[in-house]
Amino acid sequence: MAGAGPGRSVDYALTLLRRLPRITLGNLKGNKEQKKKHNYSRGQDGGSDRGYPEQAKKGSQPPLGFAGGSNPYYTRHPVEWYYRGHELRRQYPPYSLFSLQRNIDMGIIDPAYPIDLVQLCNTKLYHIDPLQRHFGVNLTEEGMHMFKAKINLEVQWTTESVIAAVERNGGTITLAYFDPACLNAMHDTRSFFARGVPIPRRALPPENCLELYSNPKMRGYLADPAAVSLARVELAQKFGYNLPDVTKDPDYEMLIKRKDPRQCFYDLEPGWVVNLKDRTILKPADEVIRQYYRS
Amino acid sequence: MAFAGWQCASILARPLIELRQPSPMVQAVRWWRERPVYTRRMGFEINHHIAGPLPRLDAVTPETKPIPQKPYRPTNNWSAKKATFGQNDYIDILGDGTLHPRDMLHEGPHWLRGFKGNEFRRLLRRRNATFHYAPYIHPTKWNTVMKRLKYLYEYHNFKQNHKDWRNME
Amino acid sequence: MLPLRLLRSAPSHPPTHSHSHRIFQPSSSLLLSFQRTYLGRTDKFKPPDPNQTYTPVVESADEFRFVDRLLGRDVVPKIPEKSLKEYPTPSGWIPPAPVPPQLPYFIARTRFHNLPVYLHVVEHSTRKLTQVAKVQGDIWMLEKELVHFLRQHAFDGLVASQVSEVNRWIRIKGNYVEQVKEFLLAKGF
Amino acid sequence: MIIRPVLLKEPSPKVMMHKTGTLLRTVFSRSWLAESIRKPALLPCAGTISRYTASSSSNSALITDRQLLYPPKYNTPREAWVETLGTLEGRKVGLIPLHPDIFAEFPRIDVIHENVKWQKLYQHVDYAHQRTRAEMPGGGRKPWPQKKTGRARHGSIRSPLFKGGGAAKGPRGPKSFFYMLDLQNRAKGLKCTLSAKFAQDDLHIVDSFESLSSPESQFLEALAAKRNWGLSVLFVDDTDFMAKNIALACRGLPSFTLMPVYGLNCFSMLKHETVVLTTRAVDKIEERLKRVDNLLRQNDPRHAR
Repeated sequence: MAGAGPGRSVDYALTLLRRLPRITLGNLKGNKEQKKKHNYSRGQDGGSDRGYPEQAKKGSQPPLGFAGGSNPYYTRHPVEWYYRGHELRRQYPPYSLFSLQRNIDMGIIDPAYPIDLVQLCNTKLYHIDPLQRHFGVNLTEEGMHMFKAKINLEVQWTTESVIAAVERNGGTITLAYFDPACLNAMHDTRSFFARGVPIPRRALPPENCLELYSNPKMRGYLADPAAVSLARVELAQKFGYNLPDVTKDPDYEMLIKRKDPRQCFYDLEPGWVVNLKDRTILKPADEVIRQYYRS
Repeated sequence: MAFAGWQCASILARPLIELRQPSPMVQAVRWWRERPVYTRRMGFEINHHIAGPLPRLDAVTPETKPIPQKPYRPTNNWSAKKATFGQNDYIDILGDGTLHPRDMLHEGPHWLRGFKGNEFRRLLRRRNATFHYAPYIHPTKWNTVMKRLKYLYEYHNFKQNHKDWRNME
Repeated sequence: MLPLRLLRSAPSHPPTHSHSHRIFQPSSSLLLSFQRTYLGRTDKFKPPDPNQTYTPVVESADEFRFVDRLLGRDVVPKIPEKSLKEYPTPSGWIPPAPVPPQLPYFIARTRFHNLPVYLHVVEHSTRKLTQVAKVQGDIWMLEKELVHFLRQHAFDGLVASQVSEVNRWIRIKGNYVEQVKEFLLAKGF
Repeated sequence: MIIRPVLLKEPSPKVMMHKTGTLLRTVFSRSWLAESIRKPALLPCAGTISRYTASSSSNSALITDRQLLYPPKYNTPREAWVETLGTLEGRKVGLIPLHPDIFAEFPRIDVIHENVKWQKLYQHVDYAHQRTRAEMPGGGRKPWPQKKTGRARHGSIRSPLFKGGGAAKGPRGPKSFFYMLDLQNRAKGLKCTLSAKFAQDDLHIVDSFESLSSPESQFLEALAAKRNWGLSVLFVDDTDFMAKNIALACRGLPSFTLMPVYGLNCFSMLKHETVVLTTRAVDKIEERLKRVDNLLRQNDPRHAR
C-alpha cells in the first residue's frame, strides 16, 4: 500500500511528507484567506463614493427592513388572520412513516418494544423542543403504502390513513397527550434523569383537545377500549383490508401494552427518582407523596 | 468525452519523475564585472561618523553613563504551562463523553466565558449577568457600563445618514 | 437507604423536592437581595431540620433495566441480520455486497449505511450538481467509468465532471443521483 | 549590489502550498525516488480472541497482531513497530496494524492549522482597555473661552486631542475570542496530525511505560538521543496514572511531557518533536476517533452556539 500509484493521492502525500521537514508550530501555514474586494477610501469625509457600486455606497442606503413614508406598514395593508394565535397553539413537528420504517430497517428503532416519543427522540434524528410549544410528534402519511412493520405505536397527532397503515400490519396505535413537564422529561431522557428530580405526573389533556384524545376513531388514549376495538374493525372495512387478530399474535403482550393516563414512561411510575450513578431507583414511601402521584 | 475545462489538473496524479526537474527555488548565480569606482564629490569631506555603530567608550564615567537596559531574560518555552498548552482541548472527543471544552473555560470574567461579541453585546451580557450585585459593590463601574451602553445603543441605532432616504416612499 | 430530600406539602399541588436548603427567592427589591447576599445575614439560613423535611424512600435496582431502554445510544447501531438477508427492505434500502468488489476504487457507505451520492442545488437552482463522496482508491478510473455510464442518460451524450483528488469526491453537472446510485449498486458498493 | 554565490551542500526542502492550500509540492535538488518506503508485509490475521496476539514460539512474547475495532473494508492497515524502553537502543517487540483512517489520513495542513488556531484563540481573552473621554474624571468645564484668547477652541480637557485625554476607538476589553470549531473538523485535525507525525517517523509506539528501566532523567534523555527522538517528547498513555519510573524521569526534563489520551491535542503534538504512544493509547485513540465518525448526532445542539 505504501508507495504512490495512480490515484493513490493519500499515499503519495504521506510519502512526500516523509521527505519534508518536520511539521511544527513554526512552519504551519493555513489557506490564504480571501481578500476584501473593496478597500474603503480614506481621507476627509471618508473619501468619495465614486467608483463604488450603488449598493456599496456608505450610509446612503436605508437599513434592512426600512419602509419609508408616513403611512406605517402595519396600517397599509388589510389584515388576514390566517395564523392568528399561532404562538399559543400546540405545535406537532412531523415525522413520516417512511422515516419510521427506514429506522426500523436500520436497527435504530427496535420494533420488539413499544415505540413512543422517547424512542423517536432517542434516534437523535428527530427533535422536539417543549420550550417552543412542541407537544409531540405528528406522524404523517408519507411512505404508508410500503409500511410493513408490526409495532405498538404511541403518537400525539396523526391521520386516519396512518392508523390504517399501522393496523393493517397487525400493529396497534394510540394517540396520547403529554403536558410540557412530561415532554421535557421525555425529549432528552439522559439529562432529565441526571437532574435527579422525580418523574412527573402526566396531566390530563386540556379542554380543547379532550375530545380528540377520548375519540375511539382516532385511537385516543382516554377512549373506551371496547369502542376502540369496534373502530378498528370499522376502519378495516372502510379502507378494505383484513384486520389481523391481535389476540392470536405471539407479541400480544407487547402490542397491547399501554401507559397509565398519569404515566409518562413505560414501566416507570411517576414520583420515582432515577439514580443514574448507582443504577438504582428511589421510590417514595411517604403516604402523602404516594397519594399525590396515585393515578 | 468529458468537458475538459472542468477537470482539475492533478498534481498528485502526475508521475514522480516530474518532480525531479531543477528546482525554481535554487538561485541561479549570475556573475558580472564590478563597475569601476569613480571619485565623486571632489573636495567634500565627511565630518560625521559613517562606519557603522558608534564606537564604545572605554571607561564608564558619570557623564558617559550607558542607557539603562533590562537584563536579557529569555522566555522559558517549556514551563509547565507552555509545555501542556492545549491539553484537554479535545476532551469531548477523546474523553469519556461527560466533559466539553466549553465547560472547562477558566479565563476571563464569567460573563464572557463561551461568548464572543462586539462591545455592545459584551456590555449587555455583563449587565444581565451582574445587575444583582454590581450596582452595590462597584457603583462607579456600573454607572460607566450603563453610560457606555446608552451611548452604544444610540450609536448603533440612530447614527445613520438619514438625509438620503428620509423621504423614501 | 438514602434519605430522599422531599418536602412535605399538601397533596393539592405538586410537592417541591430535591433541595434541603432554602433557596433565595427572586426578590422584587434589588437592594433586599443584595443585603441578603452580601451583608452577612447567613446565620438565618440554616438548613432545615432533616427530621421535618426528609421523607422515607425505598431503593430498588430491579426496575433500572427499564431505564436502560429509555436512555438511547450515541453511536449508530449494527444493521439487523434481517435487513441484510431480505433486501430491498420495505423502505428500499439495499446492502452493499458482502465481499467488497475487486476494483481499483472503492466507495464507502455513510454512517447511516447509505450511498454517499448527493444533489447540490446552487445559484438559485439554476445549477444542479451530483456529488459522489468518500471515494477511495483510483478516483480517476471511477470518474472515467461513471462518465461513460452516464453518457447514455445525458442530452447529446455530454457529461461534465469534476474531480477533487484531495477531498475524494467527483461532481457531475446535472441531476444524475438515481443513475449514479444505480451504477454504484450494480458495482456492489 | 553583489549577489554572492552560496553553495549549499543539500538545498533545504520547503513546504509549499498550492493555491487551494491542500496540495503539497516539494522542491528537491536530488532524487528521492529511489528511497521508497519499505514496509513489511501484513502478517495474516489469525483467529484471535484478545486484541493482541503474542506468538508463543519465541521465549519473549512478540506482539504480532492486533484486532481493529472497526476493520477497514478497502484500505490496508498501516504497520508500526512496537518498541520497548528497557535499554537505550531498545528492541522491537512487535509489529501492529494501525487504522488507515486515523494514521493514514490525507495530511491536510490547512486543517491542522485551523485546529491550532482554534486552540490558541478559543480561550484567549484580551484585557487591553482604554478609557473614553466620557469615562475620564473631569473635563466638564470649558478650558478657556471660545473667543478672544488666541488659542484654539476646545470644550474639554479630556478630548482625544488633548494630552491626558480619553482615547477614541481604543481597545475596550476584556474581549473574548471564543468560538468552537465543529466536531468533525477537530476530529479530522487529530487524524491529520497523527498521520503527519506517523509519516514523518515522529510517532513511535511502545509496549508500555512500565518497561522503562530507570527513574534517572539522564537515562531517558540518553534514550531519546540514541533513538533520534529529538529534544522534546510527548509521552501518551491511556490513563492519567503514569508508571513510576517515567514520571520520575520526566520530572527533571521540562520538554519531556506526560499526557493521558484525553489530553492529546494538535498543538502539543506539533510542539513536541516526537510523540510516543503506548499500545493501549493507540487502542483508545482509535476507538474514540472512530466513535466520532459513527455518532448518531455529530452536531449536538447543546454545544452549538
